[in-house]
Amino acid sequence: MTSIDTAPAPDTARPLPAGRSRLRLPRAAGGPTLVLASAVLALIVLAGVAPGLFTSTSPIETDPVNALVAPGGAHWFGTDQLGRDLFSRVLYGARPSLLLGLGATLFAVAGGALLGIAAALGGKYADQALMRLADVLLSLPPILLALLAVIVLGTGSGNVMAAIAIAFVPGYARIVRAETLVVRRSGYVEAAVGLGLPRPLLIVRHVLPNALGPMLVLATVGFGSSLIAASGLSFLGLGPEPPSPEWGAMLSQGRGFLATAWWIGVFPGAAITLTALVVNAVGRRAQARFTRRTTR
Amino acid sequence: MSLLRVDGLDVSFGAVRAVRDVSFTLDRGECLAIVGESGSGKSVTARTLVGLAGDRAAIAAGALDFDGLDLATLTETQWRAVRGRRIGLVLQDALVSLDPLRTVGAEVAEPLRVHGLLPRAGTGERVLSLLADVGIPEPGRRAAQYPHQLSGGLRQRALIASALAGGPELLIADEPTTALDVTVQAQVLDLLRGLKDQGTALLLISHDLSVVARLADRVAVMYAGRIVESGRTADVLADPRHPYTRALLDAVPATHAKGTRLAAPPADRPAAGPAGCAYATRCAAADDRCRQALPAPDEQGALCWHPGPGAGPSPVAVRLRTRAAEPAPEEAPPLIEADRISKRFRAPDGSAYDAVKEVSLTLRAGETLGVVGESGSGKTTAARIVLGLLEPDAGTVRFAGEPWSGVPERRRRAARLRIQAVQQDPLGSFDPRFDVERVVGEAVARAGVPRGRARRARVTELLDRVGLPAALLERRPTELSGGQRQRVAIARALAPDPDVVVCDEPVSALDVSVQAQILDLLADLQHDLNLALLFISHDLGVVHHVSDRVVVMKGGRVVETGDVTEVFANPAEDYTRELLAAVPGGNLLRS
Amino acid sequence: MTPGSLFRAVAKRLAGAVAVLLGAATVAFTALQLIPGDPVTVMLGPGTAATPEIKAQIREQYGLDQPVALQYLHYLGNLLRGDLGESYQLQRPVAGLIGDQLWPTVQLALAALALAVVLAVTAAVATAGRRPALRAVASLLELLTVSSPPYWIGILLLTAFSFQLRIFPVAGDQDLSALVLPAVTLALPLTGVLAQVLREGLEAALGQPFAVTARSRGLSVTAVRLKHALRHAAVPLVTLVGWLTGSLLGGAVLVETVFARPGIGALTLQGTTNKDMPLVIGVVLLSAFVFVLLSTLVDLLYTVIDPRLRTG
Amino acid sequence: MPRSVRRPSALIAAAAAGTLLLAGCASGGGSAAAGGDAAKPVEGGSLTYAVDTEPVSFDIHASSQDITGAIQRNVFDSLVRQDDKGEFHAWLAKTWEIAADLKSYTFHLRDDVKFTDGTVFDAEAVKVNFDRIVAKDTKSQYASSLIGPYTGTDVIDAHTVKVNFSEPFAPFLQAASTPYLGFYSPATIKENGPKLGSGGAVDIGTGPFVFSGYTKGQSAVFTKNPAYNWAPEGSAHQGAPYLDKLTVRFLSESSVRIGALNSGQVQVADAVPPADVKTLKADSRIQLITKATPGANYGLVLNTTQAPLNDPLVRKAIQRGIDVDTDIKSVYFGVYERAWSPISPTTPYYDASLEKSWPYDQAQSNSLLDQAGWTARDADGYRTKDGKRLTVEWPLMPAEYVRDQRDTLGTAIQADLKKIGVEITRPRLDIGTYIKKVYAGEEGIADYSWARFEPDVLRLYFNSASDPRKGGQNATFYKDADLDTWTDAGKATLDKAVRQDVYSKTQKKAVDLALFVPLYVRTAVAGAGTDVHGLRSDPNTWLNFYDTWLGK
Repeated sequence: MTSIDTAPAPDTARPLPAGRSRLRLPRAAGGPTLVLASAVLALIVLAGVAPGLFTSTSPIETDPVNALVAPGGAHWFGTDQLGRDLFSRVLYGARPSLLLGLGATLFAVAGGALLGIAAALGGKYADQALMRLADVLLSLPPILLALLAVIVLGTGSGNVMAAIAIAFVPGYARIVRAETLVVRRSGYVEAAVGLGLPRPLLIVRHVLPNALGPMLVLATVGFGSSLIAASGLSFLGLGPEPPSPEWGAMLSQGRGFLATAWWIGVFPGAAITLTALVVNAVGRRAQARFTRRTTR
Repeated sequence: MSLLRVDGLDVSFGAVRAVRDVSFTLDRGECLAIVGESGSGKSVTARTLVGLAGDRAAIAAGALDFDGLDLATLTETQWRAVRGRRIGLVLQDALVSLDPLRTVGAEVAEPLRVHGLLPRAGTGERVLSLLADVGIPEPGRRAAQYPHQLSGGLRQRALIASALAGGPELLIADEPTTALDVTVQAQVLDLLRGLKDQGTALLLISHDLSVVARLADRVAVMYAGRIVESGRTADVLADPRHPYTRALLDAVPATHAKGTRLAAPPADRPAAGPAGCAYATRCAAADDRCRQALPAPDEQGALCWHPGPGAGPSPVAVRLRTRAAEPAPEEAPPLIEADRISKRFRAPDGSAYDAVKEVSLTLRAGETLGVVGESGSGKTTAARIVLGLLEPDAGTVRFAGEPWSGVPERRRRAARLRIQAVQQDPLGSFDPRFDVERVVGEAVARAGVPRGRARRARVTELLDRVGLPAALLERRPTELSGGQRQRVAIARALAPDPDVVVCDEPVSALDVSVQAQILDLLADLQHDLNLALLFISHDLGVVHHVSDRVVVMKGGRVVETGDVTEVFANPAEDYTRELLAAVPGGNLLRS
Repeated sequence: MTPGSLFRAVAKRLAGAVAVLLGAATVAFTALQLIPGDPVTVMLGPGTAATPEIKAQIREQYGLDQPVALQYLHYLGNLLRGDLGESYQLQRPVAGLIGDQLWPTVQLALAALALAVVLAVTAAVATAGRRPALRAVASLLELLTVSSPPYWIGILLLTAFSFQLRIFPVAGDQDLSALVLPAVTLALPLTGVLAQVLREGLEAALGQPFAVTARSRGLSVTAVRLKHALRHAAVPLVTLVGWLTGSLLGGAVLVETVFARPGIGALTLQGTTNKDMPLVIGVVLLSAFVFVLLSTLVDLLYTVIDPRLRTG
Repeated sequence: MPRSVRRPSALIAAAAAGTLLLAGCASGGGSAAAGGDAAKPVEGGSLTYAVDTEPVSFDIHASSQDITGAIQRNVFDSLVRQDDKGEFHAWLAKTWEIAADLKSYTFHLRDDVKFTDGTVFDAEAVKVNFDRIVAKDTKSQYASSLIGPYTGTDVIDAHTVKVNFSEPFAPFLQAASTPYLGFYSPATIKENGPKLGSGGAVDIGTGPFVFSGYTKGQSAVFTKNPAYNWAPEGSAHQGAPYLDKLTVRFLSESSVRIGALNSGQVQVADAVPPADVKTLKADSRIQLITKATPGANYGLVLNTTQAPLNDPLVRKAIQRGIDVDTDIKSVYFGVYERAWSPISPTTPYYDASLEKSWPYDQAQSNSLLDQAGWTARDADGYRTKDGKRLTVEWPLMPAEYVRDQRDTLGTAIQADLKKIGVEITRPRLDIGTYIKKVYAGEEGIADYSWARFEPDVLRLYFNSASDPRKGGQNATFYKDADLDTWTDAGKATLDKAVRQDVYSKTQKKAVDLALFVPLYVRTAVAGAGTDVHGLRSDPNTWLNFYDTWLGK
């Protein structure tokens, strides 16, 4: 009902504005939107796992006679200049695209978690060193970092994954560090100390799960960003190699056909947007829930 | 004719009927207090009277008459002319009720600007005089400051000044003193009394009957949306008719003799039907008639079939299981010996201050040592040092004869189970991912109970011990009420069979009636388990009630210490006297 | 705040800034050392017309024949003297190149930022705490802008407004009309994020007791939003704007490519694809500098907005 | 090689001689002049020309980029002009004499030519410029190779120079006709030498346009040189150019470039992608100017030193197993012709008899592979021999070096070869590794083209002395006495009949041994509004704006 009747706050509690590293993404609408988003996401994932369920057409077989067919009954999304069925390519593109986003996010999350926890729990010097490094990396726009990484590593899928991960690691590291520090000072960790819990157990049981939680939720949103970043690299000609029907690469190829065969670029682009959209929608919802569950 | 006449007010939010059939009147120069626990509908009533119950609120009333104005029919634009100009509103905790990003002066001037009461040039002067009127020294300096730069008392005065700026005939004060230390609380109440004497009508909302009793001409007790009893303050205090009113009065520790029970044991009776008495679940005297219908109010407005003192046993009469038979605490060996401990912190601006300065205290087995002081007096820091969570800069702590401070955590770990803690914010002390079973289970496991059935049995036993049903095992702490959470925290603290429990403001966040139950529980447990309690509170009444000995702290130092009855009866220090004088209903402390 | 503590604070900031800049230069230097292959060959690309003699000469001129550690020290030494070196590819001083390309990007970034903030504030003030349906629509639009690859938005905008409707010129920075589409492209994803955060902040502020207090003084809902809540919501907004402004340089890489605009983004891409070490390090230093500048500015703004953060 | 980059070793002694004698040589690629030139040219107006690449350096003496020459042609004149047929005409030199030993060239310069800074173009200017090209500081990546064994320039008199070489140097006239051997005002060389690469007003030449402004990343602006009165022989008009202003816009995104052309925001757009040709052709407001690029065609260079491509049967099978016609048509929409010979039809001594001589024949490919012993098939349908899969590695360059959608074409070829059971793997390598591995002969297939108005590219491609490990381009790594003899002979003689004979034999043998699989003839396509008149492309396929005017 009202929040006025609740406990008096002690005088000393000064409300601080959200710090840089404690940025919370806003909540998205729930309800039917969430159901719809989850359903679409499930379909996309299914396409990634088993594209054969949705189409029997090969995504790589060329059919030059039927090149550049406009979307229609025979080819729902049309065909590209080699006569490959775009519907099938977009479907088969789900796997490499999702894996790329997932891989990048996992790398980033793992790296960020490792660095963040090391900084928060590794003592003053480790903290200083790691956080200065994170500062340095944060001072560079993610795309610049990814560009640097790609020119060093090369452009294979794995490398693009790593490059995007590198770009996102410092951000995650900061979040994890901040969360870890908050958790470490929390009442329940204090309570566990009071129970004489050995430090390793304390970290594994209370600090890690609670510090990583918010980041994992953020990571769902980060997945969408990874997907978009990967397609950005493809656009700059630094994406994964072409034979695999990865959406970013397809979109990048299709942009040369805007005037003549719009569908080549539009459908992969729409696939990226749709995936990022539903992932973001679900992710933000999850975050809202998470926040609500862990706070009053 | 009354200034304000409310007749048959109903406010609902969807299916929830927050306020039901509430009627009262208020005259100029009169103070009416509406008293009730959280969720009783008192704040909604207050908000409705300024048209701020919210968009989702459905309001119906026989009459909602303010000086001939029908408040129920006002449009938003008409409301704006009334708010701040004719009816002022003061909320609790000025730190968040004043816009923290604007200067005090700007906040106080806002009603003047909004209603165009003064030319721009005159505003500043008026603000200063308003601040002076509410007793803020150096109004010129304070007007230029931000709310966080003012002390709690000054802040609350400034908030009142801003509500008064438009010269309202009616001032609604919703928990105006809840966040304040006792001494400041008294000052603010005095200020409000002054306003009343000048002819302002005052509607006071509070959860604490003893606080408003000082000021209100009449009180109305609300429970579950209804006014269950109302009348002249003196009458109600002297002769509470409704069981809930009595429970409220009984729950105030300051009104009790030491060693008596504060609350009736939770009755836990069947809930009433929609037309019946909502209090029936908690009422010892409830019968079937109570669950089916409400009686007409008696002459004191009490909505009860069993009004009057005769209904049910008054908890006051029940003495706690006697303590006199126990060995005198002095003879027990000291468990905790803190010797001249000090701790210095750095403030955000870089300056250092002493949170705790040369504090010494001793706690013996089975005794309760109360630590009392206002906010910032160093109570919590001292507690954390005693708990071994903070290293003192100077001084030593020994636990059961062994060094406790200045040793590596490894050496403390084994003994940690013997000294447990209950915090003010139980929710914050639970891992948010854990349910009740895991919260308590973790502590049970530390005590060496193996996984599986044995552990579950022990957890259930502990929950039972603190009066919680096993049904709550799988609940998350966020799904529990404040009192239930504190019981879970206590259960966890008891799990390893500790010798000492450090309770840091264990009841400050709770409604009085719940507070009473928890205090009773702690007293029972101490008796049954021979616990030593270090009991920290800002509430002198509470400390007096539970403690054997007391330590009074101020500014990080101990000002006075001794037997609780003696200290409260014959305070040696001015500060202690000052504290005692400010306690609502505090005269009983010296009895 | 005493002069002493002020001095300490400033010194600490400066030291931090220098550390970040130095770190950024080191990261870029290291990265470029890690590129496989002979740096000169890599720099010139395949099918180069450079004879081995010319390659040797280039190597000597840029000191690439020296040990890496020496190159690094030499490079740092030059940096300390304010010398960013000369671009391998363009054979012009990097400082001059960046200086020339700075204005179009700054112009683009500021336009995008202003647009995003205005749009976001309008959207958030209009929708915060309103009917769920309205919020859902706004929320969906915001999500959509955040979820679309920015260059994709750019190409679609170009196709619609430049090629088809011919309202705006295709590319370049010759006049303000050419700034519209790139600025919109860069601003849209920003707007989405900002609007969401801002609305969240507004709603949080509107739920605070002071908002009730303000209304109890007779303020209208809109007045409370604008005079009280907006300022509270501005704190996370400033954080975000500060952070996003830094990342605008990244966005500029894509937008400047799509719209064939000159600027730092285009320069960055050129530098990285050509492995033009001095140029890349120059850009890296620039963005690190912008980052340091912005975080200082943001911290300063915090204290302007929120008096609670002013120490002393 | 890829990209618009030229390579010094591509220059050969006989080039100029060959083209000199090449009067009636077939000129397969069509050269179209835009607009009906019958109308009376209109003076004035401003034209915007969109190109896909921005020069890294504008210094004609230093740059190796195609685009630098194409743009700076407007600012810098040459001693002589070469026409589509390879003939040389007077320009800044009225006449010239070639020493019998080909070791020196004497030019008689016009005496009315002035640089746009007002200084006179004379013999001294020629000497200063040529000396600059070979100077160490210039770091010339292309011009220095064009000028070859240059030893110095003698100023005979104010308007007569003698350019000397340490050895017979036949191709000098051809080199002298390029903008890379153009002339800066000696004054600007002295004052602004190191800054010439940055473009703008310091780039002072004698040409029809003055380089008046450059905004990096966006555009270069050229304005009319009103004093211009020394257009080369064969120009459509004399005197100053018609256009007042020529703006070159750098629009690397092809969709943006074409969009700008379509919406009239630029009047001329270069590098029209094949995908857009059909639409533009159908547009009555747009005209297209296409011209096949001379030199070596784009194709697959098969490394004969590595298994399985060391087996001629396998090479042959691959050559016949690619459906070149269909692949080229679908990737390039019929805009690029498929290639039959290693060199393009616009190149002198192109052997037309190769056309249709090695058609797509899947059945033959299969039988060739059977013969070679690759008879078994594995689970994925690829052929195997002794348990080893028939697989060839064809590395992919980083995307920024890939042009003409060659990666897409590669995909189509991959699909074709899968049908005959050959697996093509295409790892994407970083450029350092790519250069290292391909040039060391560690990869199976390499792919490139080599633009050059000269059949000597055949020596570059197939002579064993042109070893990539030693700076050559023969990535087949094949040693064949005939090929070496023929290509060396073609370089050493001026005899038309001999050259016809050896180059024809070389083309046939290269195809016959399946050293090279020709794929397509690169074709330059530019689009222009129909209001643009008098626009021509020169033998390099560069657009010439001197005669261009804007009508209705």
